[in-house]
Amino acid sequence: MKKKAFAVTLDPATSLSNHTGSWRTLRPVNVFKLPPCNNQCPAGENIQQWLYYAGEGDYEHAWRVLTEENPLPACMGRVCYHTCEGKCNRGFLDESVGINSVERFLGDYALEHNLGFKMPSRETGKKVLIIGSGPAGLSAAYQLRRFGHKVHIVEMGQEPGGMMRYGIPVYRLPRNILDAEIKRITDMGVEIECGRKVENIEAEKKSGNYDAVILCLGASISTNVDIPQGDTTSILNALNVLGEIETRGDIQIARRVAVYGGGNTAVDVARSLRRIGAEPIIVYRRNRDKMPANEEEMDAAIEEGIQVKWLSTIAEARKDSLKIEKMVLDENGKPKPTGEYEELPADAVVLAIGQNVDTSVISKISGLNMEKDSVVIDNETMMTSVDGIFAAGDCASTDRTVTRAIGMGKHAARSVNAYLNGRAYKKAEKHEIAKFEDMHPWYYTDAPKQIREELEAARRCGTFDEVQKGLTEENAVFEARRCLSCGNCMECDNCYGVCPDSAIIKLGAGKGYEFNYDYCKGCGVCAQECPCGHIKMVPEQI
Amino acid sequence: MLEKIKFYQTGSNTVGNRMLNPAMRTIQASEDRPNSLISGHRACQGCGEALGARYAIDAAMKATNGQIMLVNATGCLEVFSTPYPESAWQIPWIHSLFGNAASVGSGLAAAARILAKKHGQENAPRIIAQGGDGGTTDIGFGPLSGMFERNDDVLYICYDNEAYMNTGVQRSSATPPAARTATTQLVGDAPGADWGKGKDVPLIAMAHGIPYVATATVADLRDLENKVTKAMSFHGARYIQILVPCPLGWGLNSSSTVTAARLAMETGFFPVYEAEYGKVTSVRKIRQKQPVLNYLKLQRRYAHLTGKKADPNVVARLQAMCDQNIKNFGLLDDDNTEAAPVAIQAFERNQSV
Amino acid sequence: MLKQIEGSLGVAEAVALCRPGVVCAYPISPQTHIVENVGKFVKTGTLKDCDFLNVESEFSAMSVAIGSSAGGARTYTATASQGLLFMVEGIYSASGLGLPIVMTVASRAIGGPINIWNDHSDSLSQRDSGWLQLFCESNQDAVDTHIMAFKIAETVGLPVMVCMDGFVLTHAFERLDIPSQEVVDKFLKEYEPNEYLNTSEPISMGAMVGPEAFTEVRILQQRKMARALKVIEDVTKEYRELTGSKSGGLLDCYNCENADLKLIILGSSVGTAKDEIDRLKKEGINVGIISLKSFRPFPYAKLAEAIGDTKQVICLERAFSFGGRGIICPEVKRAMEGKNCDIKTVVAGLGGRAIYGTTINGIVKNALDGKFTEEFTFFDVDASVLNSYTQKTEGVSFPNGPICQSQIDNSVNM
Amino acid sequence: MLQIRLHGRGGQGVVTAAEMLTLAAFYEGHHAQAFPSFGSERTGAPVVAYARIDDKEIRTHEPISKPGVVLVQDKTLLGSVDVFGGLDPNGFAIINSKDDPEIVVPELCKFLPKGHVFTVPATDFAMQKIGKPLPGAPMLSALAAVTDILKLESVQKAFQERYPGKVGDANAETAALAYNYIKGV
Repeated sequence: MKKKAFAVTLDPATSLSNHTGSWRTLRPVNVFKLPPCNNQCPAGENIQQWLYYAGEGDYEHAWRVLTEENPLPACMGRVCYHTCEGKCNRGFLDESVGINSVERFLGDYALEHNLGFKMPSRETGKKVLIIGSGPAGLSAAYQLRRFGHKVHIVEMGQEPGGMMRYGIPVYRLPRNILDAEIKRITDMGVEIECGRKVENIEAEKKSGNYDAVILCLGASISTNVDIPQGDTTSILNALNVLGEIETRGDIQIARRVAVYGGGNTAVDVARSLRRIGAEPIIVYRRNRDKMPANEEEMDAAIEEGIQVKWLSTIAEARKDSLKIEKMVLDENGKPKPTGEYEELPADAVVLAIGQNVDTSVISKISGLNMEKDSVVIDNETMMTSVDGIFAAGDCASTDRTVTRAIGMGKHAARSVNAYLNGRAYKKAEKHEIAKFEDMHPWYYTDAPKQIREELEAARRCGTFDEVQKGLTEENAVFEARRCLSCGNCMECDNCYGVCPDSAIIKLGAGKGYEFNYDYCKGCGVCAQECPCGHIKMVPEQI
Repeated sequence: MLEKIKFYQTGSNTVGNRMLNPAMRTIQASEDRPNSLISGHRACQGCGEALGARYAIDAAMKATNGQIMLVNATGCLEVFSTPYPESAWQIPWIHSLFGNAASVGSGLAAAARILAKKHGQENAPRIIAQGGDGGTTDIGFGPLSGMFERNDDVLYICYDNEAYMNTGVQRSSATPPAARTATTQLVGDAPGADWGKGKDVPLIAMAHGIPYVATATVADLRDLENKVTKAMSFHGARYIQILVPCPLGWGLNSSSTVTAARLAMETGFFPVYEAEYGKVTSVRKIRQKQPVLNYLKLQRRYAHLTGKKADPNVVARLQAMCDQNIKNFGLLDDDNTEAAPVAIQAFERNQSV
Repeated sequence: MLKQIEGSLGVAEAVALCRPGVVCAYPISPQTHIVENVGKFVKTGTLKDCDFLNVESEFSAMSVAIGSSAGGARTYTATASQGLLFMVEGIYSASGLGLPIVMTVASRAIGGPINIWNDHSDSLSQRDSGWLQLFCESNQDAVDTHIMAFKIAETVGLPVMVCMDGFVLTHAFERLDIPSQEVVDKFLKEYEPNEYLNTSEPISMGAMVGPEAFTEVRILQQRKMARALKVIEDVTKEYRELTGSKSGGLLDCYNCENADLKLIILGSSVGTAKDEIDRLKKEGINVGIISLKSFRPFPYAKLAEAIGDTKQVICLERAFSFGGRGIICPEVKRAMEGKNCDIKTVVAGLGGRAIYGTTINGIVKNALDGKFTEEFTFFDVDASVLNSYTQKTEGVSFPNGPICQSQIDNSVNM
Repeated sequence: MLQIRLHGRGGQGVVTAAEMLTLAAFYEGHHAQAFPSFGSERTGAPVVAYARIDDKEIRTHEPISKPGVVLVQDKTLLGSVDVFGGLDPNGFAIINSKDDPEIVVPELCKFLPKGHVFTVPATDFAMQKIGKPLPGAPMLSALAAVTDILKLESVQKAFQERYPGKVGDANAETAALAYNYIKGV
């Protein structure tokens, strides 16, 4: 090129000297919101994160993120009641993401590939005693070990696992899975001493010169009610029944069994009895809506031919029948007796109306505050009224689920760690929750939820084989990719693409984006077109 | 294995999506996209035309690996991209007049072909002529038709924002009925633009029997890029009309540019399709059908149709117009790629009898 | 090489010798024969590496020319009359962009009323378009001027209009000396644009320029015109040396030594006038003719020099400015500013009315007899035609013979 | 300088004839100029074309008002158009007709010197050889015979160069017929 015409001809890209950012009255900023699933998870799992990696096929990375919060994914993938899915924003679109099934996939993947936990980088020399090897105890032990503390668990049962072993039937949680995940924890150097009941916790603490103690002894005693009975009728309690079936694989019991209660335990018992050839019938005071038992579990039970007597209490147990009083619900949904009675043929009754904490030992601890039958703890620090003694799990909670126990165990461990370092533990601040309204659902492709295969009802009744199968890799990845990534960037490049001023800089895979405020005019298209609601327009300070 | 699992969160509705392999992503998703129209231009906030132009030209640059020269009709795009002393273009570009982009394109194409021949180069640079709806459907229509008729090797892109925005939002032959412009004000007993006026240039282009004609919007980038890429695979005259919402002229929030374009598609207000040698070959189906009112609500140019004093009959007529488009082009059912569409104005005129 | 051919064919051959890359055309009389022939050369392969486009209007013809010239190809087109006016927007764009397009204007009157015959109202209407405007007095002149025009345009960086009288020249079948391809190639090298659109060095042509630089842009355009005066002379000199032709130049003087009267004429009437001047000479009347070749740029100094100390100058004008006067005359007055010289406009030959030797003779006699008392006079008027209307409608009648402005003014006052 | 005016009707090749005339003159080293009366004539309308022949450069471009020769290709024009207007009193006239001049243009015969008015059945000759009513070539050869300003061969060559092959040859033969017809008189 020789001489260019003046003014009429311009050099390329000279507009870059015109910084249009000065036009801006609103500026786009990235906001990081808390996905509703994460917020809901009692174990505080970073679900969105591990779904992100699972979706990319990096299963180990996903598993590592998952086990930051929960050391028992294979178990949780089976027994967790996954209330997270109830909160999933995808529910507004088609169906919630099958978080639980992907968690199980990752758990099983880790077992197949013998993924182990990393040993702590350093030993602190501190010692912690944990009473009970249920989910709370194992979770706490695991977390403490990661901090490098020495952990000793004392378990009164013959084998570790607590309710996961003695409360949850095999068809829901095969024991090889449980054992494998417990072994992974012991491989970290956690000691579990089984078959011993600690009678004097303070003495044990002193003698073993433990720096701290965590009470994780669960709620191991079935609640009793007093039913008028002829001495011939057999009345058993749920935990004994389940425990016996667990240890002996069978139990001597009559054919027609009434299971009294409406909780998950009642359902577990009924379904277990069905499998050893009995004909269980659930008797419950309220109706189905009011039933605390997990819905899916209940559906499964009914599929398996288990009958339910709604709005009924057992007034009296005779030799081969029960006297049932009909109930009605008042305006608050509380059951009221009607005075109407009927006969229900039954040879036995199993009480499944709740569990209690065994207070025989802890009540001896001087200055330990109790409320009803559970230990009072500081919600922030999980410490009991006694310095150095913490508590987690069913013994310190009214919301008695495995997942909750794992969450509590985690927090207790973190708090203990802080305590051992002479600090007070504070739970992390929660971000603003990602709401569906803040998102841009149009962009998400339709994708039906992947259903887990199940053993057909007919075959279930004869066996304790696991009812629910896992997802194939294909389905698991697909399911993971159904995550909407609520409130956080999923690198869809929308903002980068839709900016009319090319004022967004792409930093490369995994690195996200940056706003180029030199040129950003603040139009807000990026914010409006972000599927995740990850961008917010905030007023410029003028 | 992972490739086999087709579903990705946003699938192919977004610009990129980290889980798609790069080949499946749009050009706009790549860190080294051409940015033919670069930052620092003086378009309004949220300008749909600036967006559409970068989308389209970048796609053409990719398709020809950088062998593109541009002719620009007078209009917003020309004014905001090249005010002395700054040009926002990174590629060869020329502006001559309002009404002659197509002809200048023909001349440039001829020159490029001759020079390439002289210098023994195998492929000459490809030419794109572009303009707004005013420069295309009105004042530049003669030259456009001539370029079509001669089948000159030019891709003409019309950035359709449905009025003369550069001069202050006056009515063009692409302005839809009942819309407010400075020359079709919201006054009198029939506020806004008249019914049964205007022309359907994509269909007129098809009637020339040229190799390729398509419509697109800035709301479906992948569709737009595919069409530009396809257009560049043909030689001869080609035409693409891209709907580019104008926040100023339409009375949109600057953030709603893409949303408005999407609603124009999803309501059937702006049918998106492509045609080869005068025959419709494919139609972009509506993903989530929406009532036209949702589209009107976004735009103050239709304020008279969404307020309290709104005339439901007019909205109903616009809805009927959308439904007619859906019918003509088969925007919902799957069997209608053989559609032989009619200009919507015919329907309107018929209606207004 | 000598040929007995039509002027249009001569011009077409000259254009072809210049090896244009793109030629576009829209038909309008009397330009048609030129582009028809160029089109034929392209089809027969006589003219290689050239794209010939049949466009849908003159507006497009000019636009295609703009595109191809901006694309770096040597570009030619031709038009006339209404066609030229239909191009106007593009004509200004081309000069503004500095594109060295060469265009023949087969000069023809502008309607309405529609009139296909020759005068200069079309070319002169583009006086301010920023194009060079070169007038030809014969077909030989036209042939040579076209060849020179490409070199001038490309050297100056401005488009050139070659104006030749429609029909009178374009359709005249005459002896022409067409230079050989070798000679033209030697004279006119392959086109190397100063700037053009290409993908290796992207530029943006045709930016919007605001008040902050527009004046300066215009000054630079005016500067190009100033340079053009010199370039036209240099190129003419070079061409004449190479071919021995007498064509081109800013202006051409005939019989100007101590002439009592000088006629300034553009175009084909020059030849007719020369013959008449020779006859007058025999009568002892000494009249000089200045053939004005370059109307834009206007050679003020050269013209003053050519007029010298002659006391009387008549501009024979074949167009005028409605409500004003002549178009050439004011320019000549500027050139002669402060010099004691009587300069007047005589309008003749509008819309194809033939200019005969007798017309020239009459003008000269009237001038020398001091019959042109005003600056502005219509000479070859047919009073009977005029009166056939004005008498009926207004009872106004005009005397036979020339009609000057005051007669028109007074006829209205009555 | 010899100035010739040709009269005919659109479609009879009047303009071509004028051009061929100058082409022939060109071959003989003359300067020559031909041009039509400009306008948008249609087939059948009266057409006029002009030609000049000289031995020096022809600069003028005025229409010819005082011709030295008038060629009338179509005698039906005689009544309607003043074809001989301005004709030099010592000039020549050639009319396309098989009748004698005295019958076709008695007044002209009185006006011009004896032997300055000719008729030639040009169309008949054309029909014989070309098969079309194109009297151009015979009229030109007649002019050549009358004025001796051109050789027959030049006229023939002009047509043969312009229309190589049959058409040109046919015209050449027609030209010969007319030439000899005049010379034979």
